[in-house]
Amino acid sequence: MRVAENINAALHTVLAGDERAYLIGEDLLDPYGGAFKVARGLSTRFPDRVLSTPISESAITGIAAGLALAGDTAIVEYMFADFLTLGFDQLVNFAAKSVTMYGERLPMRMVVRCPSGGGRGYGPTHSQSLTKHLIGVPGLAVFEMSPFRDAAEVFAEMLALGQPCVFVEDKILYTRRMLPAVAAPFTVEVRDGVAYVGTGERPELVLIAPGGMAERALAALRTLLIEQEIAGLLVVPSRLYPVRLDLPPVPHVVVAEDGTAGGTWGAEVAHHVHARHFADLAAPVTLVHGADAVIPAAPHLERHVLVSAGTIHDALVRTVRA
Amino acid sequence: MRVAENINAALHTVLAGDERAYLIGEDLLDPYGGAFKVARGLSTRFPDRVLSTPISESAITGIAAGLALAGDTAIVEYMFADFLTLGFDQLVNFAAKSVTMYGERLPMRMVVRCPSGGGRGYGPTHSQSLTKHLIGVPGLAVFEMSPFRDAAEVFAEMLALGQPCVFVEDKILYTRRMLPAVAAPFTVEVRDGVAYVGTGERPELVLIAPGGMAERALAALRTLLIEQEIAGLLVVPSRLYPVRLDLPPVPHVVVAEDGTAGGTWGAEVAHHVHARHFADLAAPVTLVHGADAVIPAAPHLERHVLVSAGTIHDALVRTVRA
Amino acid sequence: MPSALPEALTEAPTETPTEAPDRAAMLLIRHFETALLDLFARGELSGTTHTCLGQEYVPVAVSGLLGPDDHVLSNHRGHGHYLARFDDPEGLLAEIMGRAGAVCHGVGGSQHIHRRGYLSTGVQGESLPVAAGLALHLRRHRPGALACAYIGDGTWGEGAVYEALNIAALWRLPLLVVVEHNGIAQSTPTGHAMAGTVAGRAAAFGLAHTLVTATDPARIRAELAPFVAGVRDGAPLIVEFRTPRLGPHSKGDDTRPADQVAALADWYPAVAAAAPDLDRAQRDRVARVVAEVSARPPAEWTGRPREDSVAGAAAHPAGGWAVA
Amino acid sequence: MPSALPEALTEAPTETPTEAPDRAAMLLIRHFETALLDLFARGELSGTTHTCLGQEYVPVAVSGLLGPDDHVLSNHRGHGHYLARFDDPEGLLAEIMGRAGAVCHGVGGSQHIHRRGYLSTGVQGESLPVAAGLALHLRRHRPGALACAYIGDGTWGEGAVYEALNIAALWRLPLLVVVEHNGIAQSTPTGHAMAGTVAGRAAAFGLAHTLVTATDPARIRAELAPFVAGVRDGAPLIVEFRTPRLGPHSKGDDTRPADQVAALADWYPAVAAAAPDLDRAQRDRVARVVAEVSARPPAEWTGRPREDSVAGAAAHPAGGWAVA
Ligand SMILES: Cc1ncc(C[n+]2csc(CCOP(=O)(O)OP(=O)(O)O)c2C)c(N)n1
Ligand SMILES: Cc1ncc(C[n+]2csc(CCOP(=O)(O)OP(=O)(O)O)c2C)c(N)n1
Ligand SMILES: [Mg+2]
Ligand SMILES: [Mg+2]
Repeated sequence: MRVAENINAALHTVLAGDERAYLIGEDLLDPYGGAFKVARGLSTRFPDRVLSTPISESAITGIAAGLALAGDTAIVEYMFADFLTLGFDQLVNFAAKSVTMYGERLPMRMVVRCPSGGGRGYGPTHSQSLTKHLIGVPGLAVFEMSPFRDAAEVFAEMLALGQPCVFVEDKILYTRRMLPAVAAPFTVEVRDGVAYVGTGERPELVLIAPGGMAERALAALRTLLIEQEIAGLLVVPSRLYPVRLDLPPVPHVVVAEDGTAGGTWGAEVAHHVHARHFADLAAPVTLVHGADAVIPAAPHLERHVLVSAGTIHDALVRTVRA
Repeated sequence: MRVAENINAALHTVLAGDERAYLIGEDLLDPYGGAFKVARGLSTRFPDRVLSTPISESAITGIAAGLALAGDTAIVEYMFADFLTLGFDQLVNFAAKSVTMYGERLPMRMVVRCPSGGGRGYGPTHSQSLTKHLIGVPGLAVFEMSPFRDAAEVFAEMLALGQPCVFVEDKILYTRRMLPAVAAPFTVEVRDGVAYVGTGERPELVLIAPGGMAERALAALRTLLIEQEIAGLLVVPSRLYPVRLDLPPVPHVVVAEDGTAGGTWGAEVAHHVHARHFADLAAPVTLVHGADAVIPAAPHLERHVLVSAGTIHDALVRTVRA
Repeated sequence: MPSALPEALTEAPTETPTEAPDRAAMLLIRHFETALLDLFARGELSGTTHTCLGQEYVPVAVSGLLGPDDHVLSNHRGHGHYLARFDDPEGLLAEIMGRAGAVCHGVGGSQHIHRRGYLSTGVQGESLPVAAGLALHLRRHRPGALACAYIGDGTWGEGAVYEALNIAALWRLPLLVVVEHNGIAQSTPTGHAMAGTVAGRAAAFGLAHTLVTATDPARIRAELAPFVAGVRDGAPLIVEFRTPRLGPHSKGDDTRPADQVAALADWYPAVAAAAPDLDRAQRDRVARVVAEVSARPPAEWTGRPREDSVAGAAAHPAGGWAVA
Repeated sequence: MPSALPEALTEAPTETPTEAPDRAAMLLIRHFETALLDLFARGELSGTTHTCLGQEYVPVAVSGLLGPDDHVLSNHRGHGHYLARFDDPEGLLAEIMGRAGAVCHGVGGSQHIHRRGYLSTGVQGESLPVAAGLALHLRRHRPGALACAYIGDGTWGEGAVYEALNIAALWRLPLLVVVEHNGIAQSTPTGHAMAGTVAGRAAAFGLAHTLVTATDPARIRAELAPFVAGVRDGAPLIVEFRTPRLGPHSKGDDTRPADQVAALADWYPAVAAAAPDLDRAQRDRVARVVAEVSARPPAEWTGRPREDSVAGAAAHPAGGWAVA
């Protein structure tokens, strides 16, 4: 099963299991089924609860908040994560705040799904990973789709939180397999929604990456093991924020993510790690991320600014050898 | 001279010295002169270049970008920083990107001014410090008004950058004196736009804070000196992002800011400090910020979530004694 | 720059309310708002507040058309909206003063109020999409109920308003938009901020629109009743009131010439003259509420962030938070 | 959920362009777009692209009304806008293919193009406020010049459109909005996304509006000339073209029934029949451009981020960046 199908199945599960659940977004109706086809079949099966809307990201987000405040379950599909900027006010200043700004907790079941990331040659306004802008909003949690964890489980977790959540879905990941077979000596263990991919050996370093980066991160760890004989542990949380990580004591921690330089998710993770593991660390947490630049449309230029397995590998080597 | 008057004077200077310069925002016309009166006198003196607009933060920001792309100088006044969320798309996905996304650098003279921060009992949607959301946007720089630096100088610096800048103005600071007299043994030195407030002694710690936090930060340092006999150095940059700081080697660094927990400016500063000064540090950089909560309207509740001099002082003590 | 001139109020309120409960409600709101400005003047209130002096009859008229399942969305100028829906000056004043018994424990304050079937927020334009979402919910779960959103003339500057109206029209949502067109937004005359008309905007989306210049709530309700029945059937409606803002935008920030403000029609003198006992009773009631609420202890925020806050921050007794 | 039915194109293009340069431009655009879809099919193009098959005459007509000081704002479906303004298929194709000589060095790609007097971006609705800013600039520094923004019918979902129109009307900006109403937005028929009409939206702001159903650029220009003169005088105008989208939204994503698409009027067969030499010449020209540009080396991004990048990140030869 591909990741897009897994998310699609999760949406089927949510809408089938909760007759107050809605999916709201642009171009959702069958046979189109959303720009990335993740909504396929839903409008046919739940015609009254799959709402294909005008191109109105702000209104869509506000409508979802209204539904959620009334006790419904509202899932919003943004066509591209880049357009979160258009619904930012509704998300940050209304939906997230509503949970607490009226003095008593108003539970809201609301998830904003957003196809993120580059690598498809879509250019500067259709390729971004904007997770950084969503970190640190009171009342807002951020999750990311991971190939190691059934989306249905993540949806259940998000909806149980009773507060708005953003669910980041990497566009390249859509086409990848769920629960990918991991070649020896690496094995995957999932604990509390966090995937740990390691060799069983005591790791010399920990590499933390969200689901969309996991494949590149694991490739980098594998090369590190083969070429440098250094064992690393890959940690893939599905909840990106609030950050809560359970790490073994290691001298080196690296965080790899898409998204441009500055104010990154990695800086937040680093803060968390430094606060808890400073004594174990031989060096500050290394951050790997995209360039401080727009994401160009031409594939050869796009490659220049995005994070590859090679970028991560070299950062790992530099970190360990420093 | 009060800070609000200093910013007002700076705007007079910009508009008088550059006949292509505009100020755009809501309720700017005299005698009102903007919600915080920072635009006073400008519409009378430059009636064609002070544009009082409908309540349309998104359009205003886009109009400014259009002017800037055409070679004009566009300064936008947001009535409250909280409303940056409404212009976020125009700022992040258009204005900032335009500088580079067309392949060649298009210089833009554009500044977005935003009255920030709590302490006035305005409640959850009129009290925020949203700096964190503006960090790490390629092509966007962030500055903050400081009582130690003439706003005219900062405007000149921002406009010379040729890229969109956000200028954060603390609402409480508006009422404070410019170039405040600092009681002995502290003295102020300004180098490269960064104010250093110290005692001349070799500091045991560095406290980094933006302009709006400077008064509380200095009060905390003074108490630390008097009660604990620990000398600290306060560093107040006026450019918040990109971060570039020139710090003495010290074992302890603390960053204090307004804004809620998570994904803070301080985490970005910490990253910068850890990367450069890890060997000197006895502990990771301590972050002081507002609570992970909305900002309540009632003053006694608001105080519970905002940073006070006492909060900073205790964090300093804890950091040094840990 | 703007070429249009400030739009004057074309019709001034002249009628006196015919029904006693309307008079009572209008007087209650009037004295409540006046009391707030007094409290501010005496330094007993902080923050900001927006009174609806002159406009009291609007929510009094509208509330009479609403049922218990209907949902009201209010804005920054919302005290009248609240008091016309809930006879609860104590809860509202406690909220504004941050005292025990506050509707939202003092967290929301004047501009952010929530109560079953009622919600306000201080960011212009945010409420219409939310109202559309609530209307969608109500249509399914409470057929016949509607969402009623109050907005000002200035709020038509915000794009979210149009996004929501378009969707409300397409989806035939039971949405009632009440426009309190008081000719001004903060300091900006409507003519400087609105091209065209509210009626034209309704027409743009194929929405029904009706203009109300009457000021007697009973008469207004009679006029509006058939339209509102249409809303309950899925025909969104924009009701535009022409109404005077007699007071400042917030406090002490009225830059209109005094004679311009003085020329605005005020329903109050006539009602006070016609019903002096009721006027005194409501004034006294408000005075009692002010005295009683002022004596209460500060509001307690039971939901306030705790030490084990998700972001890992540690609460600090001096206020604020720190993380090592 | 939406109650309205898909809106059919009410008038089909039937006329043949009377002027040779118009025919030449339309054919150039047609063959350019067709070549792009071919390149995609052959796997020689990546990313996304939106062709304007069927709509070519719109920018050809409009560009003839524009002068060198005028500023064009284009959108995601912008190849025709560009080619009608600049006779530069090489520069545009190089941009789309990321080859040397690309107008924007391959950074912007199909949707983000800038050239003196021309700018496009891929986020719906973003361009109208920017156009208003440019119009404001032009009014002062190039009196008589205008800003011309192309938007689709679906883009009327975005609030920013209304914010900008309101301001353009208030400030009397020389803004020409060209609406390419092709009855669909990606997969969504206009009737599912737009309540009311474009004309109604213009009226809402007191803006002039004119509907164009003609398809001969010369005739369209003659119709529009007096209106456009008004724009130059400060009367913003909305010109609404009813025009067919013959191709997919992007590539291979057309879910309309084949017979519905086949029923759309296409100007091309008649023109190709009437001017076979010109048709062949333009087809050949595009083929040469494709061959020539395909043979070019990759575009160089001279402005690309360097090692001393402000954020302190270090470039990495394998791509991406890392900071220790
Ligand atoms: C998005 C946003 N921008 C600006 C403000 C500041 N503000 C508060 S009320 C107001 C004027 C509103 O005018 P109108 O809608 O006519 O309502 P009125 O105050 O006249 O009742 C403004 C600009 C705001 N609250 N929200
Ligand atoms: C803000 C935003 N939301 C969604 C999209 C994705 N998108 C690209 S084109 C398009 C449809 C546009 O329809 P229309 O305005 O009618 O133009 P057309 O494609 O028909 O020319 C959509 C939804 C976008 N580019 N920007
Ligand atoms: Mg008003
Ligand atoms: Mg269209």
